[in-house]
Amino acid sequence: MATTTTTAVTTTPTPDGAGTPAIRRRQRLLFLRNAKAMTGLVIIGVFAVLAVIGPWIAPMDPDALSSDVLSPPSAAHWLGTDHLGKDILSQIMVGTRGVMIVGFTAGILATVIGVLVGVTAGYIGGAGDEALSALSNVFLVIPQLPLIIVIAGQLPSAGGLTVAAVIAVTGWAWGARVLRAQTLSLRRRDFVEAARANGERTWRILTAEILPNLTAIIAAGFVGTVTFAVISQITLAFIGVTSVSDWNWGTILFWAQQNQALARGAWWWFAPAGLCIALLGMGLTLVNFGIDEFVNPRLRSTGLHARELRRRGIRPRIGFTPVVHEAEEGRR
Amino acid sequence: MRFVVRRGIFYLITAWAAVTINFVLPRLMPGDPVAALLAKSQGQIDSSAEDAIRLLFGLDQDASIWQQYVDYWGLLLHGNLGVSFMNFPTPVTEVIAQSLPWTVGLVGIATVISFTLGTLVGMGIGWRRGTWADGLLPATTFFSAVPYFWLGLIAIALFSVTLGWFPASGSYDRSMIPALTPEFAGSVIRYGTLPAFTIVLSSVSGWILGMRNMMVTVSSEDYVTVAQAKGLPERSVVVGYAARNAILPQMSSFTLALGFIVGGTLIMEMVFSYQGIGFLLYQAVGNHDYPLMQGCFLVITLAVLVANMAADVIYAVLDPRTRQEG
Amino acid sequence: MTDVSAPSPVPGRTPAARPEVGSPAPLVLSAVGLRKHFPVRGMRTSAVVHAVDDVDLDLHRGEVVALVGESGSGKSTIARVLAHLMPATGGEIRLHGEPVVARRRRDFRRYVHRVQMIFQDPFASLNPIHPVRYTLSRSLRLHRGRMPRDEHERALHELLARVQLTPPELYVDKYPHELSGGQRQRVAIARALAADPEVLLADEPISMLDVSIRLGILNLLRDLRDRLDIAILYITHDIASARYFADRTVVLYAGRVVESGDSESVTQDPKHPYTQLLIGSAPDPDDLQARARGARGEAPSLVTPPPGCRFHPRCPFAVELCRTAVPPLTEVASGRRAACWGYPGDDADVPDGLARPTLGSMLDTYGARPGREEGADR
Amino acid sequence: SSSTGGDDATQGGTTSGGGSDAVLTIGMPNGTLSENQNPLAPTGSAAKSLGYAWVIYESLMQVNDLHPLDDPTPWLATAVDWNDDYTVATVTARDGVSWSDGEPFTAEDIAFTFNLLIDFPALNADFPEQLVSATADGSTATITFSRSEYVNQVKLDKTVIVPEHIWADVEDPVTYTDTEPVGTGPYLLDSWTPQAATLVPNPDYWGGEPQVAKLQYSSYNDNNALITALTTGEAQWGWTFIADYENVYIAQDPEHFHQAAGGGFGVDVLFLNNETKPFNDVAFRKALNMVVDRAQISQLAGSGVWPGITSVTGMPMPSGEDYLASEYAGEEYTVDVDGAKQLLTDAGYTWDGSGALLDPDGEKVSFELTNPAGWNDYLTALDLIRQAAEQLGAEASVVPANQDAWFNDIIPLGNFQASLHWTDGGATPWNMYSNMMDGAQYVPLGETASWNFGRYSNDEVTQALAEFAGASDDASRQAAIEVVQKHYVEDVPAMVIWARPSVAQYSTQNYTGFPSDEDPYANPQPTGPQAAQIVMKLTPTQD
Amino acid sequence: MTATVSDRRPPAVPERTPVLEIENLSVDYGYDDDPAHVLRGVSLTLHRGEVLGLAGESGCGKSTLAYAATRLLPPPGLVTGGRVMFTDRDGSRSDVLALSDAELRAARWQDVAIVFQGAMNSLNPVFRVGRQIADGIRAHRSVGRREALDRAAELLEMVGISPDRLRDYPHQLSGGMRQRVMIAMALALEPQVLLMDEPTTALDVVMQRQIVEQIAELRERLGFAVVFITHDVSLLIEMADRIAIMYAGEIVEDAPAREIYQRPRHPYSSALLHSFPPLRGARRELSGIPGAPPNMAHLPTGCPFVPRCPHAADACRAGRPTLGPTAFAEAGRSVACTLHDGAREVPQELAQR
Ligand SMILES: Nc1ncnc2c1ncn2[C@@H]1O[C@H](COP(=O)(O)OP(=O)(O)OP(=O)(O)O)[C@@H](O)[C@H]1O
Ligand SMILES: Nc1ncnc2c1ncn2[C@@H]1O[C@H](COP(=O)(O)OP(=O)(O)OP(=O)(O)O)[C@@H](O)[C@H]1O
Ligand SMILES: [Mg+2]
Ligand SMILES: [Mg+2]
Repeated sequence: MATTTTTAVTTTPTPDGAGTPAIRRRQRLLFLRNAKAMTGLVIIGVFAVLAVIGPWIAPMDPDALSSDVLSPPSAAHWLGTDHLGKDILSQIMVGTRGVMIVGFTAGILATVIGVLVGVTAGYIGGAGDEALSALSNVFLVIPQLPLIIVIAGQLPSAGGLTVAAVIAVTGWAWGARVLRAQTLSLRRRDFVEAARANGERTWRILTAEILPNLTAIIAAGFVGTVTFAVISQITLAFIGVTSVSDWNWGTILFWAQQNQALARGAWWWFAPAGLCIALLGMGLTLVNFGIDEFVNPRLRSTGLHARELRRRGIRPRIGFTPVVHEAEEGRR
Repeated sequence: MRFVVRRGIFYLITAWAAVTINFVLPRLMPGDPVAALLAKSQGQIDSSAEDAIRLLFGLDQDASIWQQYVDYWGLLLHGNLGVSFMNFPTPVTEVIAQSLPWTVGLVGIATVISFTLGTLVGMGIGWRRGTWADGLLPATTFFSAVPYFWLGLIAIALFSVTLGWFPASGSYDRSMIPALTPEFAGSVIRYGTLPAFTIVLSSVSGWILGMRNMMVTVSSEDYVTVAQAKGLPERSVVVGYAARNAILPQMSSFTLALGFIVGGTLIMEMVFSYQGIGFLLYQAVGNHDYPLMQGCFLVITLAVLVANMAADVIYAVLDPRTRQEG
Repeated sequence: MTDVSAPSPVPGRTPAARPEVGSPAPLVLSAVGLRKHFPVRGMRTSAVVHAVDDVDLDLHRGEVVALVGESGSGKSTIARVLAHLMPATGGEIRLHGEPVVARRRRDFRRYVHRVQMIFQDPFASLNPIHPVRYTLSRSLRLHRGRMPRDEHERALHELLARVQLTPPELYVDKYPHELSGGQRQRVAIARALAADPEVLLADEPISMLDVSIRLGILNLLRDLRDRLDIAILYITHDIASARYFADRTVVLYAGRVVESGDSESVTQDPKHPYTQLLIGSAPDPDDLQARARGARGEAPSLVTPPPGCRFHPRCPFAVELCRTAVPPLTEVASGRRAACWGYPGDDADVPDGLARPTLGSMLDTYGARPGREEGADR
Repeated sequence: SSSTGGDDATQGGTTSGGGSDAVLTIGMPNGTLSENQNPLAPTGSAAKSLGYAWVIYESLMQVNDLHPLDDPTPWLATAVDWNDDYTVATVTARDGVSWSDGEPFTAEDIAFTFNLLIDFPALNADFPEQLVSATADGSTATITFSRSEYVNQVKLDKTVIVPEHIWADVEDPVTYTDTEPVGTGPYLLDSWTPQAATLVPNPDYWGGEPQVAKLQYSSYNDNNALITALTTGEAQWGWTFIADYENVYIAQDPEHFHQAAGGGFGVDVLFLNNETKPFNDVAFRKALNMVVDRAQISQLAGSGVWPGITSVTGMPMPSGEDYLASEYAGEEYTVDVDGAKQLLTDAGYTWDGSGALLDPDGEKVSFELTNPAGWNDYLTALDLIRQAAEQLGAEASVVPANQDAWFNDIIPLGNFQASLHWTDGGATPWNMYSNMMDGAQYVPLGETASWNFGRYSNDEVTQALAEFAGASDDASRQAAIEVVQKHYVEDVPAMVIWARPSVAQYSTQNYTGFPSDEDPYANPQPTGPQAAQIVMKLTPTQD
Repeated sequence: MTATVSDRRPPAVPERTPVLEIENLSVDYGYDDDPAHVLRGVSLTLHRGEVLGLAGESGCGKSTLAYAATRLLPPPGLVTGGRVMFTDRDGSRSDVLALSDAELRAARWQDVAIVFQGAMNSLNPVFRVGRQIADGIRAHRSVGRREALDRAAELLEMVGISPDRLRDYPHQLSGGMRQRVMIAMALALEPQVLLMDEPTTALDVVMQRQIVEQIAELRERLGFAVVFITHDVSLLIEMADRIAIMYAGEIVEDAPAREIYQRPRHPYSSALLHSFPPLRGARRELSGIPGAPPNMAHLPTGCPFVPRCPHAADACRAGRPTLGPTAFAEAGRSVACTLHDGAREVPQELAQR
């Protein structure tokens, strides 16, 4: 059975014995075995579900007034009410959709633009590269938040998708820059040259040979952009640049702040939305860690086995290989 | 040389494009400064004043946008950024000069602290990967994941309003006149502490993460193992060999971050009522103060461009490999 | 089920025994006066790396030409230029005597259909995210057009079988990281073969592999040459393998050809001082005597290459002539050419007043040792 | 040596015992400012926006916005006399006043100031194209207008006077930043920083030396920062909208913290588009008017800061009392859903099975309430109006608009069905009514209107408003305004929602004497000519 | 500058005192429950002043052995057993694997120095080479910066590099120079053992020869012992005194260089040493080694070479052969193969005398 591998000369060792399908599957699932990534995915999953069904399962209409004005959490209102007696829990649940839609739309858009510009620039090189780099540099140097404010202010009744588009338009440049650098290094890799020498067309080289190798960076960039978009959107809503009538967590905070929630001691109005944002942001970051550790074999095994290592009293260190005498006789 | 010239041309073109966008953007906004002024006053300024103000800003005669563009460049090349509408008739340069040092000072120091702290911590966890120190990461990411304003407002509610440890707003004691005295410096520090603290808190995790990942990558380089094999003291291995190389990409992000400082952190300035260019720009946008907007954009743009160039240079300085060619 | 060193179908047959002399096989690919300069990135303007200068190279049908020389002497550059992966600075590439201008995509594709390249590093030349099937299917699709499914599958298997990755089903769905170095190199070769090329440019196909795997690849290539009459350019550091495998050997030094001839005689009787140094430096456990010792010096800078013979700074026999004039590649024995003033040639080339050097033995100069215990197998 | 920070313990009291050398900090949410003390510039003047212009320069008279019909208090002028048709004002300059550089103040200065306004239209926001001439003769100055200025008397009274001997040499008073201001006022500029201006008493002030040892005008970046400053006692006087001010502000120090409201005729109006459905039908306008709960809106959306309108004439009380038509005396808004429904039924409206209101044409009644996104109190008010409309079965929705679009397209061109907007303040109800329903301001839909956004057109009203402005005797004025009131009540061309009086917050920790509900002697805000009057009334708190 | 190296063997072959004894060294890769047992009880003795060659297929664990013996194995490497006894000049012995961190630091470079495969990666790209040589010296000797640099210059000169290269950065040096800088650095403290992991693989033959000669010359002068790891068997045969052949994490044969080349006793050694074409002399038929190396994570119970061995028998699958004397009881040779147990007849090609 000649199904073994040699990792002979590569410096990044590929784990041996990835031959059998079972092991391969296990390797794919490795990502899920990563506790951080798993936690992150669960968090995002919960919010995603809320985004879909939130408006239906919300206990009440987030716009419905009630006589319980500014009341703290109670059985009737789990997260209390605002100054008009609106139910805050419902606002958060209904608002999740706006946040998620904007975050992910902006993330996807920005990633697509970034990939298009960055990868093209990195691959074609020469004048085209300079032009595209200049373009992304321009977008990079233009101050982002003010730009968003200007653009968002320019569009009539800036709704969720407009905001997403604006965030994407202003937020793709950094990703493009990173991708360009990476593509530049991939472009000279032998397997790309080999594809060229084999007569592959440029677009095919880009999409089939280069892009898949950028997955990790793209994914990390995507996660980063989503975080950025969520925070931007919420900040925009908070400073009142975008519509504050569509519920999202930023709008809740806007109303809370406008109505002195903190000074009035209405923590239930201010805290939950902020914590939701933090939770979502952390979820995204954790997934990002997961991607990192999954893609970078160096980060992988210790990351996975940290607890096990502590149990065995092994401290992995550079330059001082741990010695455990398991089947020992001759220790001093 | 050719390379330098090419980079130079590249930056010039970028600058030109950015300045042009900066010029066009405000003009794409609907509305005009006068309407904005009236909107802001909500009845405090009599509507009959509209024409007077229009006259004042010289908005009564229409020049074609192309003409305006040419004029703008003409003025720009003379270092004249025009007169702010909002702070009429103070020249834009003066208005900016009044805010910029504060932003640069506070955000700059906070960024430096954040970078230093983050890099040191990142160095530590990167080197001791797999120990308890790794647990620090998710904790720090919490602070970078919450929106800054939220953090800032809570910090104010907690440290200023409730505990009264720090002032809630301003750049220094308002009864003081800026001067180079220890009292004034003390006041600046006292007022800057809370904003700086929150900035550091919310940005440090990025540095930690970046440095940690680079440390992990660099630690597995042969030269680090060689340094260990040489029996060098741990400190010199970590600092001289691992961190010294890991910090290279970190430094270039840092340089870029320094460029972004000039853009200010609008939200910080808003929340802490700190005088700075971020809030100035925000106000200018709100008031359709085209000249001021353009001025701020220009300063910020140039700062980032310069930082970009500095990043090129810093890399060349820190990494001998890029210094020489042949 | 073999892995690395499938026995050659014609065991023990030496290349020298090929139907060579007399009626040379038709010329397939040739380079005339090939030149490649790279601009130097950096502060200095207009400096270039003279990676390849005035190289003539002929590849005949069914013939293996080895290109040897030290690191950085321009071997890979020649291969890449020949594969049209980068434009030449000067000179001409001819396919069947026709100058090749592959400006347009269609021309380029027609060209790569006939000239294929195998890259130096089997770990880098396969995209880690694609399984073997993808890599080979693409190549088949590009060079043989769209095929019915089962025909395609058959072609795929046939291809794998040709490089002795048998049974094909076992390999076709593997990812590069699941293959050993030798297996990867075979996949790379199979990819090139899918085009049914007339010329194979093999850039150090074995340098990354250990001895036992090396041998398997060499035997495979030799078999291909014999069965398919492909012309092969074999680039290597390993002179012994050139002797073992190649019909002719061309020695490169600092971007110029310094010697060429049939492999056996080039390795057994090197003419150019550099070739002597090279052969003399190669370890050979069977002959510990013939060894150039104490030679010092490094390859010259290619940005400002030495005038005259580029080897002169390291050549113990160099005289003024070597330092000023570039020696032409002249016939020094039957079928052997060397670029060294030390061999008689057309004196019209020699500038007035300068004398030709007198060559000695490189081994004598760099102290060959008196024999120790003689190898038992000599 | 002074007050800072958030701990009130170190504020005032301890520093100075009697408080006479305590600083009075006045806060404004104006962001970063540039040094500019020009009291005439219509914009860009830090002195004007923070308010310290009004303690350096002084106006001719002090007008109490809360009681506009009371005689103004003489200030720099001892008297302002108008001719019968209110086209010529004769101003008598106070004697014994000197500029802070020692030069005497004369009527020449008054005439000079008005001539500046004539010569530099950009400075002339109050009387555009109406000023004809200004001359001085001895101790009086005569100012001539091209038309009756009855409704603008207050503006004249509030005009601040600048010294001729300095301003005559100013090349361009429009761009003059006046960094070393010379005024007649009780305070002198001591220092200026982008964050704060500090003023010290003018020892030679004609009204005697002021008692507040130091004024510090601080600029905060936004309302929230100012609110924090006010609630922590860092700033002791200012004005901003504080939601739930009772708890947020006053409760922090009930003994010292106060909020006072001035009067005036500033109101916020729900403009109804009289020319499109459904508001082109007076019945529906009336019905909606009957179900809107102004008290609730005032309480929830206006946090009680903006007093709800009670009088059916829309006039805020008590300012409007003097003008109230006798037939409406005591007539107050009440919510009457049944009455409204009855009204609608009478007008031919019906309801479908699901309770949706159908107009006489059988169409569902629905409308949009538009206001700029982010305008917290307006949007909340609209939300409450929406809910009120739902009680009638009308389907309403709140549509947040882009602020610029609202300003440029929606409001002036009439591209809305209903929208909240303010009116000019003014000393009489004329501005308020004119802004809502003056036919002289009528332009067709799609053209730019500067007022009367709802396109109400009624010649009788137009006539009455013109009469009020031009009349020379109180009786005809009263008659005219009663006509207007009648039409306001019967036609409901727009709905006044709440009054927007001048509100101010102040702390009596260190100084007392601010205008209060008990003693409403002036508009309590620090940004207006009344500031000089107020600071002169302040005395250190005696504890 | 010529051949003073007439005979590479130290004259006093008989008095072979061990300097580094690796006993039963076991190494795992991976911290999970399914680690790869990369080294399984490897024992090897290095004598003072000798050159020990280590050869074997890619991935058989040569580098691992060198790094594990110095505890420089990077994560996820784990030493799971064995001892590495170092004998100092004064005869005192210590177990490298049992030293405390401080002791180990102190001992490193003084006693055992190591030269890595890729010289480019072994030098810190941001420090000048002079400094890099000097800081190794200063970590162990209390000398000033100047002195250390002087010594560095001396060392560079010793390996044939002009001392003004001290101020160069690694990237300014050619591959051969960098490798020599590494050697100079390794010799800075005159260590007693030099471990060299493929020090010449990346270089062309001319450069390779120069470096090999340099090492030979220096060893002559300084008398350190060398472990030389390479794929280039021909080179090894030429320069090593003794060669150990590794296969799948075990040493399968250990014998004097010429002995093992001319009279291999293990089937794998035999195949390996006849897989390269000769440069001179008669062309010979080359067979190579069929099959692929085993998967270190899941080794069969018996001899790991069984699937590729032409002489495999049932006995080979039963248990793992241990390193022992050859069937011919030759002194100084040992082999791990059931063929030498005496139970079977040794095939002819492994039985040359
Ligand atoms: N893209 C390039 N840009 C600049 N210089 C280059 C480039 N590619 C190669 N060179 C230079 O050209 C010369 C020849 O390089 P080439 O790769 O052809 O050498 P080689 O003989 O293949 O070496 P090796 O045996 O190490 O593979 C070298 O000096 C190299 O630095
Ligand atoms: N980090 C790792 N995780 C798992 N296995 C590893 C790791 N590093 C190395 N290995 C495995 O350990 C074995 C021995 O590796 P080592 O580097 O010692 O081989 P080598 O004999 O030096 O090979 P080469 O000749 O290619 O340098 C190989 O099979 C390799 O796959
Ligand atoms: Mg090459
Ligand atoms: Mg190795």
